[in-house]
Amino acid sequence: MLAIAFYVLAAIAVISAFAVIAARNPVHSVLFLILTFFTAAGLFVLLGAEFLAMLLVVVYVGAVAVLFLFVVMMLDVDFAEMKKGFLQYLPAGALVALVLLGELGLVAGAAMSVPVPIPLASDGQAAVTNAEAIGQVLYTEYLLVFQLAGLVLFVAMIGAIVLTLRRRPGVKKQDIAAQVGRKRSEGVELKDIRPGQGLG
Amino acid sequence: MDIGLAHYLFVAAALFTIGCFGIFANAKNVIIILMSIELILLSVNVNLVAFSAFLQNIEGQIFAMLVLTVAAAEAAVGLAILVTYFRNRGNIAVEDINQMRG
Amino acid sequence: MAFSPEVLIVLAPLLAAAFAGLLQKFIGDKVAMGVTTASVGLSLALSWPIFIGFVWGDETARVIELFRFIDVAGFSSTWSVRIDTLSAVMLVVVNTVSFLVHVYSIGYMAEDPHRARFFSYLSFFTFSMLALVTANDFLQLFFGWEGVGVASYLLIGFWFQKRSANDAAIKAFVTNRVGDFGFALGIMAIFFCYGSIQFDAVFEAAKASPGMLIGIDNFSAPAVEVIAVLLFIGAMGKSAQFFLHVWLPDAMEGPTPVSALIHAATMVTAGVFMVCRAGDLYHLAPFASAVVTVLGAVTALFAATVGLAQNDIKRVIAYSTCSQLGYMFFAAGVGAYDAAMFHLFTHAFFKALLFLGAGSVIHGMHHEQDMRFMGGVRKPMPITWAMMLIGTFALIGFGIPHVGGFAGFYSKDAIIEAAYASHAFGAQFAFWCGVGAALLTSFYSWRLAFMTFEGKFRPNPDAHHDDHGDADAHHHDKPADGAAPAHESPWIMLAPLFVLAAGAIAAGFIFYPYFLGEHADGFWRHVMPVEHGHHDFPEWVLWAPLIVTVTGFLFAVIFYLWKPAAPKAMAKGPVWAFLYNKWYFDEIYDFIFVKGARALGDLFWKVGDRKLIDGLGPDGVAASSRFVARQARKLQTGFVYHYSFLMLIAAVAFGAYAIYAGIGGGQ
Amino acid sequence: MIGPAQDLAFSLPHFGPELVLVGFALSAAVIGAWGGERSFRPLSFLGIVALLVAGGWAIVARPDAPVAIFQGVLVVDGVGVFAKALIAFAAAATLALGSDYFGAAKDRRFEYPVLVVLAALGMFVMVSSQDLISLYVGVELQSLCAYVLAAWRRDDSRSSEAGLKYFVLSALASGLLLYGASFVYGFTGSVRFDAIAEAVAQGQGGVGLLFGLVLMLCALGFKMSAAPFHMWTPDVYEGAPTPVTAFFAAAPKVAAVALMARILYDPFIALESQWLQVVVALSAISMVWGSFGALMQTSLKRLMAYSSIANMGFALMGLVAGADAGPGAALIYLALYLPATIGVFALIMSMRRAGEPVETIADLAGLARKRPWMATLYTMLLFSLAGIPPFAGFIGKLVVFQAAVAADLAWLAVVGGIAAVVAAGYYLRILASIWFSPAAEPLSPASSTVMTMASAAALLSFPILIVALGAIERWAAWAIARSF
Amino acid sequence: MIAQMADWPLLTIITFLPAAGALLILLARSMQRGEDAGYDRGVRLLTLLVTLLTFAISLVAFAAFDPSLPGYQLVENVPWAFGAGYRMGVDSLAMTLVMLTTFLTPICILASWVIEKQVSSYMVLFLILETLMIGVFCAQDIILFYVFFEAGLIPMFILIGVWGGERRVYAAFKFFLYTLLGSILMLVAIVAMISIAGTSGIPELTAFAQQGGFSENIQIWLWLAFFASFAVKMPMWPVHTWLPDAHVEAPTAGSVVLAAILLKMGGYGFLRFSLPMFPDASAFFTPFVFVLSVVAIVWASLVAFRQVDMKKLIAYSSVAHMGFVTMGIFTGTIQGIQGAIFQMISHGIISGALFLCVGVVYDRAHTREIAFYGGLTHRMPVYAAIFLLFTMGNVGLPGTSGFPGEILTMVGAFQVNAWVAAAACLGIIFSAAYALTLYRKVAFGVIENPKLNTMTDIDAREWVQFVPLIIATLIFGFAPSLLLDYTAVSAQTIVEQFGRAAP
Repeated sequence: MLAIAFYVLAAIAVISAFAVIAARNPVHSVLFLILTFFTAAGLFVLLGAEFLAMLLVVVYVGAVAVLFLFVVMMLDVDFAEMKKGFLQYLPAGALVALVLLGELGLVAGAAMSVPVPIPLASDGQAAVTNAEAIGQVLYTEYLLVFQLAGLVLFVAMIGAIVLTLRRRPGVKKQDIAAQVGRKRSEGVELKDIRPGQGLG
Repeated sequence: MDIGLAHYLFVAAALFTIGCFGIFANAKNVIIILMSIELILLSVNVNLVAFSAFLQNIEGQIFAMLVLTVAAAEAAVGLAILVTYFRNRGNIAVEDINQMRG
Repeated sequence: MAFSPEVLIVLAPLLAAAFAGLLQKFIGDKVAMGVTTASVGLSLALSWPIFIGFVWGDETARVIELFRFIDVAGFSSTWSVRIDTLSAVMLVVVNTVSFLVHVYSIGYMAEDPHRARFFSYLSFFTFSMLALVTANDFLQLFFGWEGVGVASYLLIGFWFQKRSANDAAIKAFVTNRVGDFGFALGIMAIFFCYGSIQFDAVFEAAKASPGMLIGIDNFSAPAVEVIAVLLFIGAMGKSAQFFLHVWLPDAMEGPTPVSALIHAATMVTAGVFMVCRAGDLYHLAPFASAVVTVLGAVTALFAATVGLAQNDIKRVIAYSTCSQLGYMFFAAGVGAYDAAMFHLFTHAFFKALLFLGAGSVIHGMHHEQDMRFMGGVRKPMPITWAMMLIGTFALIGFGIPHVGGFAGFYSKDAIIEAAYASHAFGAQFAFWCGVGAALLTSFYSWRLAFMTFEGKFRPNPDAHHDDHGDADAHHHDKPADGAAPAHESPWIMLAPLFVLAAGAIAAGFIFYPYFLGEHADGFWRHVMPVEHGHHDFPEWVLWAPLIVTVTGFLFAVIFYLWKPAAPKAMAKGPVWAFLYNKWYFDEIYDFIFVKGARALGDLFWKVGDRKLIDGLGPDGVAASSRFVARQARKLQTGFVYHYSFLMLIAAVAFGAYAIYAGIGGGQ
Repeated sequence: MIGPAQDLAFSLPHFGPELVLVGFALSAAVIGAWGGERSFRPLSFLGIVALLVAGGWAIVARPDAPVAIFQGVLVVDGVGVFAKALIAFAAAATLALGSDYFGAAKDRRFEYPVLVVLAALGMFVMVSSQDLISLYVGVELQSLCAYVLAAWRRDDSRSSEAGLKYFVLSALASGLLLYGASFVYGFTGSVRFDAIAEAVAQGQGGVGLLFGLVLMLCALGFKMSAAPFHMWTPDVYEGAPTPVTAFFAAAPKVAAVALMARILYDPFIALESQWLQVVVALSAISMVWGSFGALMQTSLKRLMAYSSIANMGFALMGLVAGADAGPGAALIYLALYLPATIGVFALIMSMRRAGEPVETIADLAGLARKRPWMATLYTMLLFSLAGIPPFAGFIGKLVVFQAAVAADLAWLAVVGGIAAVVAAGYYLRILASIWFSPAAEPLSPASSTVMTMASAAALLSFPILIVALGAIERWAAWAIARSF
Repeated sequence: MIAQMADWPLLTIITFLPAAGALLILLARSMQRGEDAGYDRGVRLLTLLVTLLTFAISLVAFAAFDPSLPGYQLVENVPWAFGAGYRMGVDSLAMTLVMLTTFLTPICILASWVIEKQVSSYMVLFLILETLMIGVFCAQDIILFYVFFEAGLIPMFILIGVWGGERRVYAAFKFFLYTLLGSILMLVAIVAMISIAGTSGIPELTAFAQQGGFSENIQIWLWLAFFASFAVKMPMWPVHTWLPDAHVEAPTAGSVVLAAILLKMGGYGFLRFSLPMFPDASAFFTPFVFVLSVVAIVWASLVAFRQVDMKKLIAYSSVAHMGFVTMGIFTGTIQGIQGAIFQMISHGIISGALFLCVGVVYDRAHTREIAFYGGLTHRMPVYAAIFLLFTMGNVGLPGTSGFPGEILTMVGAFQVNAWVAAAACLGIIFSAAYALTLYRKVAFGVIENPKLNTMTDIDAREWVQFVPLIIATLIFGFAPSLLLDYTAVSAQTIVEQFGRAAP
């Protein structure tokens, strides 16, 4: 049962991951990416990491993927065709990818010999839940790292703002403080008009 | 056949390879590259969680959590840069990102 | 530093040369001439007593050491003045001729704007020559050797605006350097074999181990033979022996007094002097002596043949010098070092006389040197004619056996007899060459005399005025009787001729007993390895020189007085051309050495340095670096996917290494 | 194990330098949000102060033996202190340059000092991390700041392109790092260096561990722009604003090298014979590629990018010499390299003609006649970079050569030597333009900040102060002795 | 006074006095605003004074030095960093070369009087160059030696590149990169030596090597690395091609320094390092060096024969003369080594003087093309006489300093291999040919080029720069023992060091 679940999830994850990079429409890519995340979350559940699975769905699907979708829509990119030079370059790329896969597979295969018992967390009767276990370590041993992660997000915030926020000179905006703080001297000008000369 | 650690690692390896392939064999636009990066980070997470589970060691999951966090931050910054770039150049085709070379 | 009159002999000309040379702007020509002439006069005055002391008195050989020249672990040379019979002979020869030439030049160079420089050079030459002859080791000898070479270079090229003079000067110097190549190697070999370069030490060592071998790689040869041959190569260069004679005729581009001093009386005899000085070595080296003999003999004959065909008055005398030097060498080669030295001694007088006489003619003829455009000079220049006649008699060695004759007679006949008497290899060949050369000598000497002085004046059809001939100063209307439009030289030029003529007449019979005759042993004081035994020769040997001399004279009379058309006809023949062109030595050398060196230089430069070394070396490396750099730049395409692709390839490669090392391959 | 509270109380004092930086960053963000552009210069200045204080604090409070803090996530030790001081110095210089540059360009966004300081903080964490997680977070903290800084001139397409390229490739490198780290974790069972070291020493892990390590090395190679992971460098250097480029050329390299030294010589010392080959390869390829790549460049910034690649090759050469000498050699090399490269970038930054920044070699033509002092500075700094005595760069070369020879890798030193000759070729091209070419249109005068900094850098690379090198050497020796 | 001064750190003073002068000029320049001819004159005078003062102090050192003692004297030793020490000291070989440097530099400054462009930069660079050159000969620490050795490239590079001729940039690059390539290999070898011997002091290294510290195999590698550096510096065939270019393009004083002193660093290096420290390897490579030396002599002489550029001709003749030096050094005989040292000094004087001679006419006519000249004797008799003297020195005429070196090296070579000596001896023929041809083309003949009619004879400044060289040439020509005795002990030491390890 677990095996079937694993194979199904794994297959979907890999196929949809491939679809992410193969799809011609970026919107489709984002959707496939969401699918990949979902299946990966499923794999996490199989591994007993429920908290991370949930986090993955919430953070990725809820935030990151939507952000992607938003940007895709906003940038309104056209569907570029594959260029010629690309196709002749593809076999070499595929070859390298295959070699990489082979190497990674080889190393993964080495994990079979890892002398560690392989109990699945969902099978065992853990004293604490997954989220608790994480919390216990995260807020003690990794308190500093946790705080640093906050700083990372802080940087991301600053970065996003500083790169994209700008005041365009042509756009008129309401500035309530300025309206309220307006003084008489700024609004009224007294001119001494001489007879017969007008305001020019 | 039991599902062992290696199975998960194989999945991660596949995801990682696809992610890498997506980066260098992508002719379309940069957003796909950003998504490929997310795939790579996902593969790492699969690895970490798998190891964590099989090692009965929670550190891996903490690591994965932080990777998730950072990945989100990266996505934000990456997209921000992408937006800036788009504003300057009007498109995000990968072939056009070679103003500087040599 | 011990100072003594002997030192002054050597140094006085140097000081005068430096004085005249450095201060010529300030002191003027007259002072310069006076100082230099006086300095050589001083040397002369100091050297004659020494010579006389050796001849009649009880002078002893001695060495005055001044200060160290070079001293490196046995390779040591000290500036010194070595006085013995050999150097005493040379001292008087050098100083006498030099002094006379100085005096003569005052007249001869009277119109030259660079007289001070000329006299400075002359004195410098004298100094170098004196340093050479008074050397006590091979290095000082070499110093003088090179010093006279450079003085000769300067004097040949004295008229520096003449291209031909410059070329001749360089030719002389470079040819001499070829000889020096051998000489220098000889010095090295001497030091290598005997551990010293002091004359006495070397001779002692050579005598102590006559069978020493010198081995180079797999080849070994008797050391003393190698050394002697190498030294002789040096002598060949300096004394213009066959193969290295080519510079001497060209050296006549120099002012005539120079020819008299350097290229007749003194410098060219340095080779002979050196062979005699190293007589102890040659004595031990039969093979090298044979080389000397044969080459000397060949030179004697060869130069005489070429002398037959020359038209330039100085060149004829130059070839005769060459020929006479050949005599001296084969004399030395057969072991008659005393005869060689005696001929050197007498030759100095009559050859200087001839040259100065020729100079007088040239001076009188407004720098015309070509005998074809002379004739009838006897009448305007009777004194010169007389002097030249004396010189000619001395040169052809005129004299009657058992009675006496001119100076050349004593010395030349002694050489021919010595060759005949010797049993050394090549001696008989040398004897016949000597006799043959005597015939030719007589012929060309008289040819010279007749073409110049007798007959009618033959003006130069395309008369050009030499740069130094001042066309306006002397206007002679052409005399009607066929005499040349010449004028007798001033007394200051003639006076030296008288002195030399006296020497040419009397030097032979005065000094014969001391150089070669009964007083020889006492005179030489064993400075050279000669035995002064008395030989009995067949009468024909004694008479042969006289016979051939007279024969030559008769031929000259026939060809140049009675039938002047005959030589002109002969001049068209190939034999004549061969002789006139000096056996085509210059052409061959020019082709092989000059052009060869140029071609080789171009090859090394343009192909070797530029194409190969620079092309493969710095330039090539730079170019290929730039090429690689450009290729590297092309890799940097700017495309993200290329960059990431490369990163992954590298990661995959390192990963592969990791797997290889991880499974134990790296251990 | 002590409790979290005691641990916190124990750790915080040792965390002082970092706290200073964090404090500055947070408060600066608030102040900046309030003050806007006006606060740019004051905040820059404060940032410099904060960095110098942090660096000084690190030095003053240096412990005699390594001190593990925050439950052993970080460590305070010699290498860390040394690297932190260099990083703080470089970052402060960057801030000074940036204040000048952006101030003149009317691009006064207060976030600049904040991001630079946060990047420095990330590097501080990198160089003192004792744990794969803190390592990763530190790397990412500085990387994120770097992406933003590279793309700083948001109206300039080159700057955006630089940011984009840097982001994509760096993210890929991060992926490699993480993937490698996950293997290391998986095959040793821990993310802690001490535990990893134990496992490695017991021979656990096998292929997977080594593979993971190599992937991590690749990623660190990318961070320090070692060939063949250097491809981003020239483009990013060219596109990024010059003060940022100066920053990239200096601080992250120190952090990456120090981190690599820490990883190699602390947890993975037992695998030395295996990873040595990788480091040697990185070193050799970097030296050669960097040298040849720069040869035909016309842009000074691209040229300096390649130069930094080659210089990283030399620094890596220092790493091969074993725990006693290796990290010290690399750190000394960097300490000597840093002032020169910052000085050169300061000078490049000042190159303006009629207000517009210029950056090709040809723009320097005739500088010697127009601005002899500037030409002299260029000369000294470039010769220092080229490693020609008597300038400090030579001592760096000497030290890393010594390291290579000590490791029986004389051939690597020879390769380095030949690369140095090629490198000298392109430095000479710059100098030829400065000295030999007829004067081009004169450049605008440099600001006093630039001249002061360049002069200081030149003095630091100058022989008289090499006497002070004794101090650097002793300090590096101290750093090594009190680490690992 | 002198006795007191002997206690001072004389070598440091001599070495760094010029640099201090340079600093002074730099300071003055920073005060200076705008162009001012008086300022340039002041800079020239100051430079001249500094170099003269340096020479004077080096005379004191010369007097304080006792050549009859082996080993190093005037030693200074201050610890430094990275295992190196600031150590100075000289033996008679080094002292001689220091004297040559301090003697020639004021002359170079005089010859640089004509420099109009960027005077203060020029003088600063020249002074720095002097510091570095002296330092090379004084350094007793191998790293310090290397620092001085290689740093000399910097001022020379700029001197050639800024004040040189038309192809100056090419020449400057070639000079710099070529010599750098050689010396960087030496640096690796130096590092290796230090790591093996555990010391960087030259005397200690020598002693270590003399006790067989370096195995023969290692010696071979070290020797090759050092050879790479010194051979380029000398320069030996076939790595000589940078020299003609550098010489031709350098300003007059640059050529003088290059020929007279920088080339000597190669020979000094062979004598100081290769022979004493790697005796086995030196013995092993002797035939190789001989072949290169002989080829250099013959090749360079023949190439010189064909040159159309005066400086290039002299440059090639330098290559040939350096061939004698390398040949002499590797004979390992006392005559050879003494001859090599002598030849180095003499070549410094004579080739320097020849470049000055070229400079004299170049300053007037602005061309070095031989064909441009001809008949200069008419206009410049004094110049012609001086030029002749040095030409003869170049030819190796006895009585000039050019002779003893050549003959001694050949005497030394003859004892090892007569064929080598014979082949080298060919050089004395060729040198006569090319040198005299040059002289004829330049000085003799009639003036055909009307531009030459305005040439003036040498002026007082040029007189002053030639007179010391003339005197030196003649003194060393007639009494070479003065110098040979001075260097005898050093040479003997080197011979013993070379011989002790050689089988």
